[in-house]
Parts: sequence; structure tokens; C-alpha cells
Amino acid sequence: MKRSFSSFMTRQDMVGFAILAVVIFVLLPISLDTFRLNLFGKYLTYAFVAIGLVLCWGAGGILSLGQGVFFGLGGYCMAMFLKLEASTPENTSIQSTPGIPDFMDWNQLTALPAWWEPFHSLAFALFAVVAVPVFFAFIIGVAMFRRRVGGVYFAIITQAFAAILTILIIGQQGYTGGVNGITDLRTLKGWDIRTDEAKEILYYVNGVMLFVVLFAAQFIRKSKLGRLLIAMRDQEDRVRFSGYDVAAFKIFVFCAGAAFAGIGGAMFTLQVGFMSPTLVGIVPSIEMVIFCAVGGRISILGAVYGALLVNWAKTTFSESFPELWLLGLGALFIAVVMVFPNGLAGVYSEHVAPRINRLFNKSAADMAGAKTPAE
Amino acid sequence: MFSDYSMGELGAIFAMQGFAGLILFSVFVLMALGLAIIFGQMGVINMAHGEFMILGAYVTYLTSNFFSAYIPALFGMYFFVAMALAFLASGALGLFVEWAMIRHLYKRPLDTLLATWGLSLILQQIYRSVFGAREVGVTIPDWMIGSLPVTDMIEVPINGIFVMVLAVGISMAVYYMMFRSVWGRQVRAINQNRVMAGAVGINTEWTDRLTFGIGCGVAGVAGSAFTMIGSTGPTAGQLYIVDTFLVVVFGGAASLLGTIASAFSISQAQSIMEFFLSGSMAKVLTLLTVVGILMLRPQGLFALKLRK
Amino acid sequence: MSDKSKSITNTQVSRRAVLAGGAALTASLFAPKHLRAADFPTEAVNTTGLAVTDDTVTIGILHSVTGTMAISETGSVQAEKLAIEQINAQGGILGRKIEYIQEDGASDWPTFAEKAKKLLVNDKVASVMGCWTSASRKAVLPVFEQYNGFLYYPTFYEGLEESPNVIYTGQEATQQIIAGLDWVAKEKGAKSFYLLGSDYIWPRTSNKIARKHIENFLDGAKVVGEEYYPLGHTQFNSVINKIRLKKPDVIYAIVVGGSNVAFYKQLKAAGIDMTKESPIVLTISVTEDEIRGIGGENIEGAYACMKYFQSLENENNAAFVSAFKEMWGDDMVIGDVTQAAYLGPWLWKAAVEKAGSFDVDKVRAATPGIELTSAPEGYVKVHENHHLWSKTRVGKAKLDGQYEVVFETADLVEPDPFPEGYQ
Amino acid sequence: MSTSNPNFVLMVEGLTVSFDGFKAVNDLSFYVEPNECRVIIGPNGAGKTTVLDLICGRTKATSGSVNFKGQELLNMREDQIVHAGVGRKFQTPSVYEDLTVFENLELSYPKGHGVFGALTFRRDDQVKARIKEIAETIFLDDQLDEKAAYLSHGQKQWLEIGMLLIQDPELLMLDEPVAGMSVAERKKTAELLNRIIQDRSVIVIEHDMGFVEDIATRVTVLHQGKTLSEGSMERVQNDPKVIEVYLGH
Repeated sequence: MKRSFSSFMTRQDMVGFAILAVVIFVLLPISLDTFRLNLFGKYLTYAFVAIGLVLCWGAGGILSLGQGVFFGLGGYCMAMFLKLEASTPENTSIQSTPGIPDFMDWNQLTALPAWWEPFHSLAFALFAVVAVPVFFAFIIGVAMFRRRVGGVYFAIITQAFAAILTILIIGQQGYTGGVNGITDLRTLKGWDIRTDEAKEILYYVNGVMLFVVLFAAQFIRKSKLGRLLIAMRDQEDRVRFSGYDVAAFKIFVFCAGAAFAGIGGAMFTLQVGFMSPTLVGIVPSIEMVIFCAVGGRISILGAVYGALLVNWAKTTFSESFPELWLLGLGALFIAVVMVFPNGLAGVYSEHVAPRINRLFNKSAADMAGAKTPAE
Repeated sequence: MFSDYSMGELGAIFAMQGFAGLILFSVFVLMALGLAIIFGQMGVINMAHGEFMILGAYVTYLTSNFFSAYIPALFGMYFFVAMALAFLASGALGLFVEWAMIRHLYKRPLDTLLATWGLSLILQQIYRSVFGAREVGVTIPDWMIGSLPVTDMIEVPINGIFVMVLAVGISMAVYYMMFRSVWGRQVRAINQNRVMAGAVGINTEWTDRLTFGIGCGVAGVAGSAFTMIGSTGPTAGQLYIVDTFLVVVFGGAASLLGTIASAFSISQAQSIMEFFLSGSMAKVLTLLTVVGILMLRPQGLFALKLRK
Repeated sequence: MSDKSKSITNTQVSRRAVLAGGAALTASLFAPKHLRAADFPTEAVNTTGLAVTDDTVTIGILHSVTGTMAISETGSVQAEKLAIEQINAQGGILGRKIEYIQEDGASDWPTFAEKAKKLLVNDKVASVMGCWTSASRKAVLPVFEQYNGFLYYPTFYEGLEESPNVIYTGQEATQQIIAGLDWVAKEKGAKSFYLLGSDYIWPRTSNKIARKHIENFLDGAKVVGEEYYPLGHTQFNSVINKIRLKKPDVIYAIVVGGSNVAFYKQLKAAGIDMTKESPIVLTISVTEDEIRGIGGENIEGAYACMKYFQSLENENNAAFVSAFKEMWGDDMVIGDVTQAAYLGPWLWKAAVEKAGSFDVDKVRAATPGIELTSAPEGYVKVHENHHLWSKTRVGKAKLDGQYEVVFETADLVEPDPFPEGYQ
Repeated sequence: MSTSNPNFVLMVEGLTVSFDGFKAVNDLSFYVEPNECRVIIGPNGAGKTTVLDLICGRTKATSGSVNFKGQELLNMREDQIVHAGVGRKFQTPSVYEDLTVFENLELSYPKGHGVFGALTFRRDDQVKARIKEIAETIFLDDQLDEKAAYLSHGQKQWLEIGMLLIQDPELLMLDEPVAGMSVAERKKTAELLNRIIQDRSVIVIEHDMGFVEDIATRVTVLHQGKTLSEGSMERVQNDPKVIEVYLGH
């Protein structure tokens, strides 16, 4: 047991996870008011996407510029459930067809479309939050990876998907809420998600979900599959001729990334209170890549810090110097690529960790002696 | 849909619709040529392509203001000066960007993509600070406005003809440069075998820089031409980016002819669908078709089958 | 700074001229000289913990300064700042100077919601001037309702909304559409219409109302085509050919943003000379602001249906235009929304002074029936449904980028955000 | 056509591939017996590497048949061909530079090759013992925990051979295994190859004639995508056609 755990997580990993847990569950809640905490909760939902990107891009070399699609699909699935709950016949009595979401009424729909019906069920909605993004990722993955589309081509085609989905959502406003998105979400099974208390609870739920995803990602990375991804990135042919079906692995990791993004999207909807096509398109999709790059594309913990840091900077800078924000963001992109290709995690492991290790090892030497040797 | 019209009217409409498809084709060619040079020959993804185009548009705007303020007599001719200046400005910026950024990233195409996206954000903000957030209105010389009546019913927009002539001209110029000039030979040599090209005395560093510069310059000319048909604002470049990439990728990255063929097929598909369907659905269907075909044939329309 | 104070003196002079001219006296114009903060102790005028001190009151400005919407929203920010400065020069509200906190929505709806919440929860602003697109308003609406904020929203929009926490200073769809269609049918004898728009809720809802009106209320008129293009679309040659095929009397265009520029340039280039009025181009989405990007020569002859044009001839407007240019530069143009945004602070001031309190509930109660005789568009009045009574006007675009007003309704048009028979 | 013949492990018949009309391999046939070491030689561009690519599925053939122990390989995916028992070493050493020698070998261990197999793969004692054994064979048992990036060129070649050995293929295909090696390394490699070709069939592409003589059971000479000559080293060396196009130069 001990042995398998140590291959799952080194001592250094454990320290990293513990620090992050302290930051998310202790430091942020005690130092921030509910409003700021909710904001950080929103930032953390992007971390879900960034973690998925670490697996796909950092480990597997598959750069998707369409992660917003999966984030959006997850978010929309959640939003559809909440919208249906908010659209009771009593709440919507002024509409010509009470009981359907307001935007449908404005678009002359007189009945709920059939594909909305299952979203009356929370269980189905939660299932869909993961299943719908994974389904689309699977289709895209099979089509692309079986035909060995990769690299830049994959990036551009996924970007086109982001564009297509945005146009579709905006164009089919009777069914999707159009450019306004699905707004005015109120309760989850009767529990008002807009109160301060609910926001705090949702923040913690979000934190727990994030750790679930982090552990899943850690499990994948530390399994043989994780090493295979790195191997594929460097020598795809060699992996193939060692008897692996490379496409299947890529499809798997792409689907995993999509599932993470979908969960993030659902948490976004819950915390922010609406979902709109602006979170699906090309620009947010690329921004999600930069969260991952800033954190360090090879580190799942780095991805979380990257998402937090960039979004915090975005909020802070755009409050004080809105005009400079884009310059800053652009410079950040360039700097991360040219100067810190391994992002925060790289800076940490190259400059900070060695020093900490020196300190840590001295005191840890005694402890290690007390422990039963693991290997 | 057509029962109320005479054959003559229908014929005229279809002729004009065919012409609309050709204009769209020319627009696509202009958008994509610069990118095709850069992506096809160097493997670099330039996400700031749209911003290089908009630089050309702003140069055109400045030139038109200069002419109307100082030499109004020659105003009708300013557009040609503007295009040359647009080429030089975007090209010069391209040379600089290659030197400062791209050359460090040749082995990391995905990273180039991110870095140039960062560049595009910076350029957008610079345009916004310099020219304001609003679109600027570029005054077009009178002779370029309006249309030529070919028959009683068929009218052909002059700026459309201009864009077409320009697209043909630039394609020919690029073709000539690629296949007849020393630079073209060097570019192709580097594309095939960088180490060997360097060994036989080709200055690969300078050739790369020049290639990137020329690609950006062509984008600038395209941007200059687009002031006639589209808007000139800090974020206008973003409108073109998805279409441009799809045209290049669909054509098969390494082939100029492929780019032109792909521009032709996408523009015709879009123009025909736009005529029979509503605008948004036409766009979605065009994109889906292109993506669908790319999934079946990822190497694009015109990639050569090569020994691996 | 001296420039600005001079401009304010000018407007005061002209406002006095308005008064002398016998216009109705309103609280907002006449009262300031008598209101001193000391007469309104803070604990009395602010019982809900808003950001009100003994000599200041803080409000929020929430628009996009960056991103794609910055183009459109800049004018609104400028107008709101001008109004605030003018109000302060007159002594403020209840003897308190207005201070503002400006936040950037960055053309991103979640950011709007986030910043709205910050303004209401952290900054405790007494009211907010802000939003431009419907999407941003929809995003902030739950926030305003939850925290009982008060928003002044300047844009003409699709209607279908009536929030207790929003005052809509722009027109809802019927106010902008119906009078214009009636006019073009009566004056120009138009019978067939081609409806065209960018693909999102405002053009679609507006065209729906237009279609109902054309088919049900205009004698013998019909809609011969309806089309939507994605936001940012730049190629309109195909639809122009379709229009040729249908030969409508009127092209009713609600294209927005960068698409606008492309549409009019290509329409002109395709040989459709709008000055010949065959077909007539009627739009509700092109203000003077947009013409700057399109170019006067490309849209000359088109008609726009708005409640305000910069060229409007009245003393209020003359003062407003000159003050605006003094503050923001001579090359500024002022569109419909900019004027509507300018009304926001003045309407709020009038409501606060009528209520004698900054409390949102009291201001809300005082708001219906508030009148502004000093409005650049002439005279407006707040309806029970939180929209404004205002006139509808039709302008004809000129080469210089201004509109020539060719028609205005005789009476104020009643706002009707949920129009019966149009849904 | 492709009836299985127990006398042959591999039967290549009428194999053809054309790239835009250029036939890189043209109607090629040859047969490999169990435990045979077949060396393919030929001038540059003769199609040697392409033949290996065709057998292991890296390049799709235009026509012909490749029969391995009764299975038609041309319809199979690369990984399926590997599982059928064909191993392939590339011309330039291709090892996973970011992983350690141990991990490189572990990934080639023939277990856990499906997605879920890979997720649940455990590094048990049997795996460790096997890796240790292979590492000793390829002279790398001291470098197990080193990243592959830090190995010398020759060591990388050995590592790749080790990665094939751990799969225990019945047919091993090596593309220029001694290219770029020092004399000492070359000698060690020949020794290694002689040891590992004992209990399997091997196809080797090689230029170094001394080395070929050391290991070859039979030699096939390719020229312009076709067999020019086939037989023992001695016979091939004395074939006038071969002398003309290849050895004579």
C-alpha cells in the first residue's frame, strides 16, 4: 500500500498539495470577504480547464484552442437545469407561455424543446455536465487522432470548433438564450445560490471538486499512461512501434481534459449565476491556454496558481489601469513563451525548490530515519 | 422562390452572384497569401496576421488624410501610394518581430502561436491608444466608388474589380518571387533541408527574416485593400483570423496553389449557401464542411504525398 | 480645467435662457441654489449605508473601456462624466458633490456582473450609470435586484424587460420602430420591406416587431425577406444580390459593429445609391458615432429612426453639444445613446431631490413622473414602467456624417416594453 | 496467394508502393526463414528503409502482400503488427529523452498496452527483474535512473535495441544499428546482436560490409525498389550485377 502511494505522490507532491489546500481552504477564506472569495472561486473554475490542458498539452503535446467549447458545454448543461428550475409557471406567469424559460417565450416558442426536457432532472444534468463535453471530445478526438492530425492543425481546427459553437449558440437564441446566454439563475433544488452564505458554500464545493480533479490528474500523470504521454510527445513513432495505439491514448487524455473543463464550466455557472457564449469562443479558449502556460504547462499545481494569478492580475489591473491591461496580458503571453517556458512551476523548481530542499533535507533527515524504509 | 422573375432577371442575378463569389474569393486570397507564405514555408503560425493587415489599413487611413490635407489634387491616386506604404510598414514590423521574437521559436510552433497571440493583443492596444477605440473612416477616391453597368441589369462594383485585380497581381508577384527569384529558391531550399541549405552558403537567418517580412507585407497590402470593403478599427483584424487560417490549412499548408484552390472552393461554397440559406446558417455550414473535410483529409486539398 | 469650468458657465447661461424662454420649471434646474447639505443630514438621507458623506455622494460608472464594445461605450462614459461635472458645478445633489468610481466591463459579461457586484457591495454606490449591450445588462440584472442597486441604462434595446432596479433612458423597441415604419409607409408609399440584421436578440426582436407592424398595421405592405448574419460578418455581396432579386421598397437594416461599415460600403459599391431612394434604406442601428467609421459618402441618403440627432435644433441641445465638445474635443460627434446616457445622472438627481433621500427605495418611488425639460432631445418624462416617454424622429444621413431631421412625432411616444399584439 | 507456409516466418510478395507515380518499392518479393538473419543492402534510395516501413505499417503499400506467420500485415495498424510479434528499430536512435532508462524499458514491457491497462499498470517485482535483465544485456545496468537524454549516441542505440528485446519479438527489424558508432561500440554491438539474433528472425539494413559479413545468414541486394540479387554474402559479392551498381563503386 505504502509503496503504491509513494509512486502516486512523492513527498514533494504531497507538500505541494498540502500548501494548495491551505491556500484554498484556509488562507483565501480568512483573508477575503464573500465578494472577493466568490471572485476567486470563479478564477478557480478556470483552473479545471488549465489542469486538463496540462495533461493534453504539457504532457501529451496536444494543444487545443477549443477548451472553451467544453467549459461552455458543461456550463450550459448546468445552466439549463437551473433555468428550468427558475422558470416555474408561477415565476413566469407574465409570459405568453408560462413555465418555459423567458428567452424561449420571447422567441415565440410555445413548448419546451424535447432536448431540454431531461434537464428537469438534476441527476441527468450532472451526468450531462461531464458526458456532453466528453462525447464531443470523443468525436473530435476519434476523427482527428485516428487520422494523425496533430500540432498546429489540431490547434486551428479546435479553434474553428470554438467559432462554430459560438455562432450556433448565438444564432439559435430560441433554444440557447443567444448572445445574452442563460441568465437569472436562482435556486438549486430550492436552495438560493445567490446569497452570501450559498456563495461561500459553493466556493468550498468548488475547492473540493478541484481537489478531486487534481487527484485524478495526478493519478493519470503518475500512472504508466502519464509516462506514455511524455513519450508520445517526444517520439510518437517509437511509442507506436512499441505496440501502443497512440490515437487511443490521445483520445483518452483529450476526453479527460474535456471532462475537467465541463466540471469547471458547471462550477462557473453555479458561482457566477449565468452562462453565455462569450465563455465559449476563441478568445476565452486561448486565455485558458495562457493560464496553463503561466502556471507551467507541466505542472498541475502550477496550472491552478496560473489561473489564480492571471485572473487576479486581470481584475486588479483592469480596475486601476484598464488601458494597460491588454498590453500587460500580451506581454505576459510573450514573456511566458520566450523567457519562462515552464512558467511558475519552472521558476519554482529551478530556483525556489533547490533552496527549500536544502533547508528541508537537514530537518527531514532525522524523520526519514524514524520511518520504516519504503523501498 | 424564382417563379416571379423573367429569365433575363434571373440570369443577371446569377451573373452578379457569381461575381460576388469571385470577390469573396479574391478577399480570401488576399487574406491568406501572406499567411500561406509564412505558415507554408516556415511552419510559423502567426496569430497576429489580422493585426498586420489592420496596420496596412491604418497606413492607408493616414495616407488618405495626408493627401487630402497637402496634395488634394492627387487624391485620386493616393491608394497606390498607400498600398506601397502599407507593404513597407507591415513588412518592416514583420522584420522586427521576426528578429525579436520568432527566430527564437522556430522549433516550437505551438509556442509561436501563443507568442504571436500576445503580440496581437499588444498591437490592438497600441492601435486603440493611437487611433482611438472607434473605427476610422477611410475616404475612398471617387473613381473607386460605385459600379460599372455591364448590361441593363448587371452591375459590377468597381472596388470588387479592384480587389480582384489586386488579388491576381499579388498572387502572380508572390508566385514569381517563390519560383523565379533567388530568394524564392533559397526559401524553398531551406524549407526542404535547412541544414543543407545553410551548408551550401544560404544565409538562412536572413532568408527567414525576409520571408516573414514579405508575408507580413502582403498582409499589409491586403489590409489596405480592405479599407474599401470593411471596417478599420483596433479589433477588426480579429474578424478575419478564423477564415484565414482555415483557408490556408484547407489548401494544404505547403502549397500556394492549394491556398488559391482552397480560397476558391470555400468562397464559392459560402457564397452559394449564403444565397440559398440565411446568413448565419450558411456560415456555420461552411465552417463545418471545411472542418469535416479536413478531418477526412487532414493534409489539406493539395498536399503532396511524400516519402516519410 | 479652466476650459471645463468655462463650458459649464456657458451651459448655465443657456439654461437660464431656457428658463427665461418660459419652459416649465423643474426641480432639477431650479432647486440647486437652495439645497445645502446641512439641510439634509446624512443620517436622514442615507438610511441604508450607501457611500454618502456630509459633502459627497459616490456613484458608479460601468462600461467597457477595453474590448470590442469599447468603441460603442466610450460616448456614454463621456456623456455621463459631463453630466456629473455639470451637476457638481451647480452644487451637486442635496448639497453633495457627486464622485464616481469607474469600472471596466471589458466587453465581457461575467466581468460586468463581477464589477457591478463590486460597485454595489464594496463601494456601496448610490446608483450606477452603465451597460450598453443587452447581454451585459442581463448579466448585471440579478446583481442589481439582489443587492437593490439602481441602474441607469442608456441604450435603445429590444424591450421585454421591466426591472424595479433599472431606469431605461433609451427607447424600447416599439418607440424606435413603429413611428418610423408609419412614416416611411405614409410619406414614401413603401409597400415591401427587406429585413436584415446582425444575429442576436436586439435585431431579431426588433425585426419581429417590425414584421408584425408591417403585416398587421400597414395597408397592403409585406415583408419580402428576413436575414441575419453573425456578428462581425464582413461580406454582404450575396445578400445584396438577394435584395436586388426581391426589389423591396425599403431595406430595413439593423446591422451592428464592424459589420455595419462593411455593409454600407458594399451596398454603395454595388451601385445602390441611397440618395436615389430606390430602395430606401431605413436603419435603427446607425447613429452619428457609427457614421464616423462608415464614412458619410457611403451612407448619404439613408434614413435612421432615433429619438435624438446631434443636429436637433433647440436650445437645450445647442448647449449640450457645445459643452460636450468643450469637454471632449471639437471632433466629437454625439449619437442617440450618448444623449440617453447624459440623461441618466440628471434623472437620478431629479429623483433624489424629489425623494429628499438617496435611499434606493425612496428614489425608486419618486422616479415615475420625473420630467426633464432640459433634456437635449427636448422633453422627457419617466413612465411607471421605468422607461422614458420620448419622441421618435427620422433623420436623413448627410455627406458630412450628420443627420437632417425630416420627421418627428407630434407627441411623446409611450414606452411599451411588452407590446400587445407584437409578440 | 498468401497461403501460410510453415517454412517461412515472413513472406513478402509483389510488394509495391508508389509516391505520386514514383515506385519506391516495385513488385518486391522475398522470404525469411525462422532464426534467419537477413541483411538488406543497396545504394542510397534503393528503398531499403521503405521496405521496413511497409512491413511494420508505417507506410501504406499500394499493392502486394506481407504475410507474417499466416497473418496479413498490410491491413493491420502499427500497434497490432507489434503485438503480432514484429519489432522495429529506427535509423536514428529514437528513445524518450525526458524519461529515465528504466522508464524507457518499462514502457516497452509487453503489458498494460490498452488505455486502462496503462492506467492500472503496476511496477511489480517481475517487471523490475525483467528490466534489470535487459539492462545488463545492453550494457546499461548502471544507468537505469539516468535520463535517456544524457546517454551517448551509441548507448541510445543500445537502449532502443533493449526496448525491442523486452518485447521479445519473433521478427526484429534493425535499420543501420551501428551507424555513427565508435569502433569499440561497434564491436560491442556486433557481439550484442550476435547474441540476440539466436532465437528469432532478424532483418537488418546495413552499409558496413565487415559487419554484414559478421552477422548475415543471407543477403538481399535492393536496387531501385527491386531485388537485384539474393543469397549468401559470398554469392552476392561475386554477382556481376551487384558489383556493377553497388560494390564496384
